[in-house]
Amino acid sequence: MNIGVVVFPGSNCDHDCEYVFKAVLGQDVTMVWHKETSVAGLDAVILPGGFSYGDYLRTGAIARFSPVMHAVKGFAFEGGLVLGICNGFQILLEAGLLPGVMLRNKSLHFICQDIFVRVENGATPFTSACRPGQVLKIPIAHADGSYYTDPVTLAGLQANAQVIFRYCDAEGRVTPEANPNGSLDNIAGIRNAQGNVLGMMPHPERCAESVLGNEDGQLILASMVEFLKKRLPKMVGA
Amino acid sequence: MKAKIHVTLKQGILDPQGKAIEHALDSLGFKKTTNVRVGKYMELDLDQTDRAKAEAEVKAMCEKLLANTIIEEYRFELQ
Amino acid sequence: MKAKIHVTLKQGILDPQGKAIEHALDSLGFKKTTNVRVGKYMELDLDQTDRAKAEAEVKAMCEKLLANTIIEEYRFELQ
Amino acid sequence: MPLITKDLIAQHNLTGDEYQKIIAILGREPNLTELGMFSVMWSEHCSYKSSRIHLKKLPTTGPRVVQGPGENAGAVDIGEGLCVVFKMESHNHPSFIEPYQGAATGVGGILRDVFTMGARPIALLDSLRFGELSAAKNRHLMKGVVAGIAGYGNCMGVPTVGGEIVFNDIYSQNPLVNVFCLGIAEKDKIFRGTAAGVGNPVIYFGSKTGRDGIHGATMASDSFDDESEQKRPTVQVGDPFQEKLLLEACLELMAGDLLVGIQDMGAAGLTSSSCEMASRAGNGIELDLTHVPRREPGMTPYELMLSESQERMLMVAKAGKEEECIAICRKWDLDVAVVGTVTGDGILRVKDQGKVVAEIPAKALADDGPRYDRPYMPPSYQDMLTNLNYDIIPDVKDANAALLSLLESPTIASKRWVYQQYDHMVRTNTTVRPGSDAAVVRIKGTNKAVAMTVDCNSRYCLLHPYEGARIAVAEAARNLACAGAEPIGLTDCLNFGNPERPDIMWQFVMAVEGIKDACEFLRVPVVSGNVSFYNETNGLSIYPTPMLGMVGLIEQADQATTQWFKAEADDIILLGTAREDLGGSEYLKVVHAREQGSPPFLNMDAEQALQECVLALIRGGLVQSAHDCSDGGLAVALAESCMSGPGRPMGAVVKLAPGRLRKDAVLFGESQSRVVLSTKPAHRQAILDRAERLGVPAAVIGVVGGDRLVVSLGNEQVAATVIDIPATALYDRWAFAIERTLKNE
Ligand SMILES: Nc1ncnc2c1ncn2[C@@H]1O[C@H](COP(=O)(O)OP(=O)(O)O)[C@@H](O)[C@H]1O
Ligand SMILES: [Mg+2]
Repeated sequence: MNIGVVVFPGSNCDHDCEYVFKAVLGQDVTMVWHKETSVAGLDAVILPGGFSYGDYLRTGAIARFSPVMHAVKGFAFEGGLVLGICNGFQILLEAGLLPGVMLRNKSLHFICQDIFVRVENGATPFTSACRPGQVLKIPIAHADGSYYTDPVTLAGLQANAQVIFRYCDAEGRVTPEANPNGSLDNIAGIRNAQGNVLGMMPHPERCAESVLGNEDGQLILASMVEFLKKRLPKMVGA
Repeated sequence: MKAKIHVTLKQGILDPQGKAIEHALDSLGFKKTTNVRVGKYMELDLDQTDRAKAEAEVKAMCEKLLANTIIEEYRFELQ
Repeated sequence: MKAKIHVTLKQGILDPQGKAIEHALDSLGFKKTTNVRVGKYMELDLDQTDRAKAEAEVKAMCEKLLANTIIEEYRFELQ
Repeated sequence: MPLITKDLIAQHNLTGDEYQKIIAILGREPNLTELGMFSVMWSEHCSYKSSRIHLKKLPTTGPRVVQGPGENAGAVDIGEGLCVVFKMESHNHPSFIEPYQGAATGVGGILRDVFTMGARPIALLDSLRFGELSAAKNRHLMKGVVAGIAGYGNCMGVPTVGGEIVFNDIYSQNPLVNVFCLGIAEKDKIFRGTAAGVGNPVIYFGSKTGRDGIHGATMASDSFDDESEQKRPTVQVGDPFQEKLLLEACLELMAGDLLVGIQDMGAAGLTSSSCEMASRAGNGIELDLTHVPRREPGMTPYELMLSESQERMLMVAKAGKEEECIAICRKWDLDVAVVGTVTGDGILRVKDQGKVVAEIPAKALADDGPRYDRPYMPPSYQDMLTNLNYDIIPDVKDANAALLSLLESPTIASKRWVYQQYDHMVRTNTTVRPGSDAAVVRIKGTNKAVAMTVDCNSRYCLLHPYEGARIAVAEAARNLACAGAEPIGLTDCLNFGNPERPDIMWQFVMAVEGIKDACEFLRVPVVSGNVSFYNETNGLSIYPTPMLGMVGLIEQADQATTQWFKAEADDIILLGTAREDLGGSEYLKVVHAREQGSPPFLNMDAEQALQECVLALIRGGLVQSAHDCSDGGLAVALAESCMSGPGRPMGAVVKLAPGRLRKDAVLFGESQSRVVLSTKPAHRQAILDRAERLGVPAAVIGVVGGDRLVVSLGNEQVAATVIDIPATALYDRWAFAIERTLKNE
């Protein structure tokens, strides 16, 4: 597979994503400069975490106008797999590829720690390796991760099983105490209606190796690779 | 021409920053302060003498970039 | 009484946000925009009918909490 | 040109003699711009005029040293063609004036020092000192500083993996903000700040120049009084986004064959970067200020040469490569301009609009500043501090209560509230996160990892600067050993009061001697450092605080060890010996409100044996956890081992033989050279044998398990339980103490 990792000015998890797909999952990775106007030839696109454009004004607000985002939209529209992690999720929201906005964490602080999420939908290209309801331990690191949307949109997300991850405790209970940032409905990750675009605040690339003490993140990234292999049978083994 | 732009949260959208400030004011002894809301204020210079054009331009800036109209509203003056 | 408070960076203090926004506006095609400066705008309600007292109070809030007077200046209106 | 008056000279913090020296160098009176340039370069901050003759004594060489002091940062070989590049810096005064921006720009500065060497920064640590949190002002300072470090480091994508914070009212008027940064580079691709090659272009890139922080360097070399808070010099504002672009641009520039030398514009901005690069190469530089990108109109040469605007760099390119350099800078949206050329005459010549506005031998600015051998003498009160009659201090009655108060004293309490605000995982290298004796980051592409720690017990240093400094070195190395790392290099950040006072100078000289002796003994080279003098307000000086940042190497990343207990039924073994070391302890301060006595006794042979032993045991795979005893002594170390891990707090049952020692000395004394290990019972004997062979006292003192920490004192026959607390209660006190204090607003 050829996984594209977009590099915006201020991206800082770009190398981490590159490393995990290459060194851990053995895939090819192409770094895509934000001024590129095409993502042709890529099997999936990752919008990595970081502080694109310093997160000035609003997180993701300026990055969405990068030339590459036009191509990413086209790619998503044609069914290409797009994963936005943290800042990447924020960019997807600002770009309108996913509905809603990110508000400041309720503590108003940046939070870096392990949290738990429950896999609410295991039948997606991003979660097929997980059991439905499986609890993943996975780190977050953000200041603006409190997901918000209007009630109608929220109802739609719920009805279409578009809420993929919810913050929960170690036993999988979705409680207010397990919500680290005040996110609506404990939302940690959502996908679009077609199902090929996922945004998530937690960082799977930070917990995909035993030396880091946690491999839960691999389930998500490996799901993507598996999905792509099945979708592109002619490329397998090529 | 100079544009002065206010971007504020829409009514009903939670404003954790405003809340925190209210709380802090309270503990500083300003007990009677309520409904603190925090927004953004921006100033910029436009090299544009036609008022109508300037107006259209600033509106476009706000819609596209300066405000996220899902949660924010904006208003501006030109001088 | 309602207070409307503007907190802005002092002259000469670097405004990284303003700079980034200016750059973004430029690449969005708003080429003639310059001197973008970003500040804060706050509204709050005061349970105080005496104008002079309210004025003194808001001034104190700004000095103590709302503005960082080392790099920011503030102004406010009461309504 | 204004006449140079006595007042003007004084305002520039230059003495009459120094001014005469300037005249002698120039053969004429300086103009205002030149006076300003001399003033910043000859400030204490830039010239090290009071410290240099003493710093020279530090050991700076060793088989691994790639770059010692004198460059932007030190570099140490870690094998496989790689080296680590590291340094620590203070930003104390700016952080007191504006905590957020002061701390943020401190992070920005140290990051630039590291990546200007061609290294990619991979870890930050912060070492902070504030007054007690009972005062609102101190809470405000701490919140601002922590937010500033987070704001800058997080945005840069460099993890802040550890640090330390100590609270003491002596720092109320003079908090300390020291930041350590470590980067990784290929050993033969280290860049240096040199302006070699006459005719090579000098290129400015990064942010535009504004009127920020003019005279920051002289400010950092000045004491505070009540008016300083009012003075409000133009505060430097950091732009981490710009710095991130600068970082990527630098690494891209360095990957090509384009550069001769490069240096960041730190304190004293354009002046220091140009004259230091020129001086190192024995060359001159001719600058034309007309081309310097600027943020504000009407800036004078004086302002341009002295501005401390952040996120700026100066590079000397190979002739003919300027277009390539400029293209890379443009790619990263940076301002860039050719502002000068390297010359062969050794002169830093500054032109503006065709006119020469300054002309000074570069070496005179950078290296020929004044040197002082300032008088030093122990203060008259020193004996009063150390003489403590322990008979008047009653032994502990309620050890449970004493332990709990220690655990919730902010100096010992968990720093979770702080490090949760720091992204400590970005770059996916952090294998031991904040919360253990040392932080560990693995080095991708190898099996190796490096461990880092920052340490200094400034109360020990107050009571005995020489012993205190030796202990700081020993503790840093011990923290590394507990992580399974062998120390390979040290950086320091020496925070002291006014060096013109003989008592302060004495503290400084003694501390440097202490660092020297300990480093020589342990064979740890000092490869970089920083001195911050004049940390005093209204004549009250901080405790001497020679902060140390030590780096260790772990050959097998998966052998990195943490401090917390891992499993029920593991044996707990104590290495080392307890003595009656209550002097200067956290216990005396917290429980008896005394900061007195002699610091703990340190025997370097015993320390070295202990560290070798711990390392050997860890490398032999015999150890489950290792934690050194420091603040709060054995009882606190045991409690921390029970509850500092990521899982549920665990219990332990421990029995200690006090011998003739006081109870409080056994529990809370801070005897050096001690480590608490836990191990699978199967390895118990191997550990005891190994320790015996290495001459390290070792005793099985208990077992992990249950849900309480129970400690009893006695001999084989009779023992009395002195501590018995549920592990969760320990945890609640310790984990949330700082949060609780801050929430009281
Ligand atoms: N300012 C800080 N920033 C990040 N981590 C910190 C900070 N202060 C303390 N820590 C972390 O908390 C843990 C305990 O610190 P400390 O008690 O100073 O350790 P030690 O006594 O072993 O040197 C360490 O892992 C340290 O890195
Ligand atoms: Mg320790």
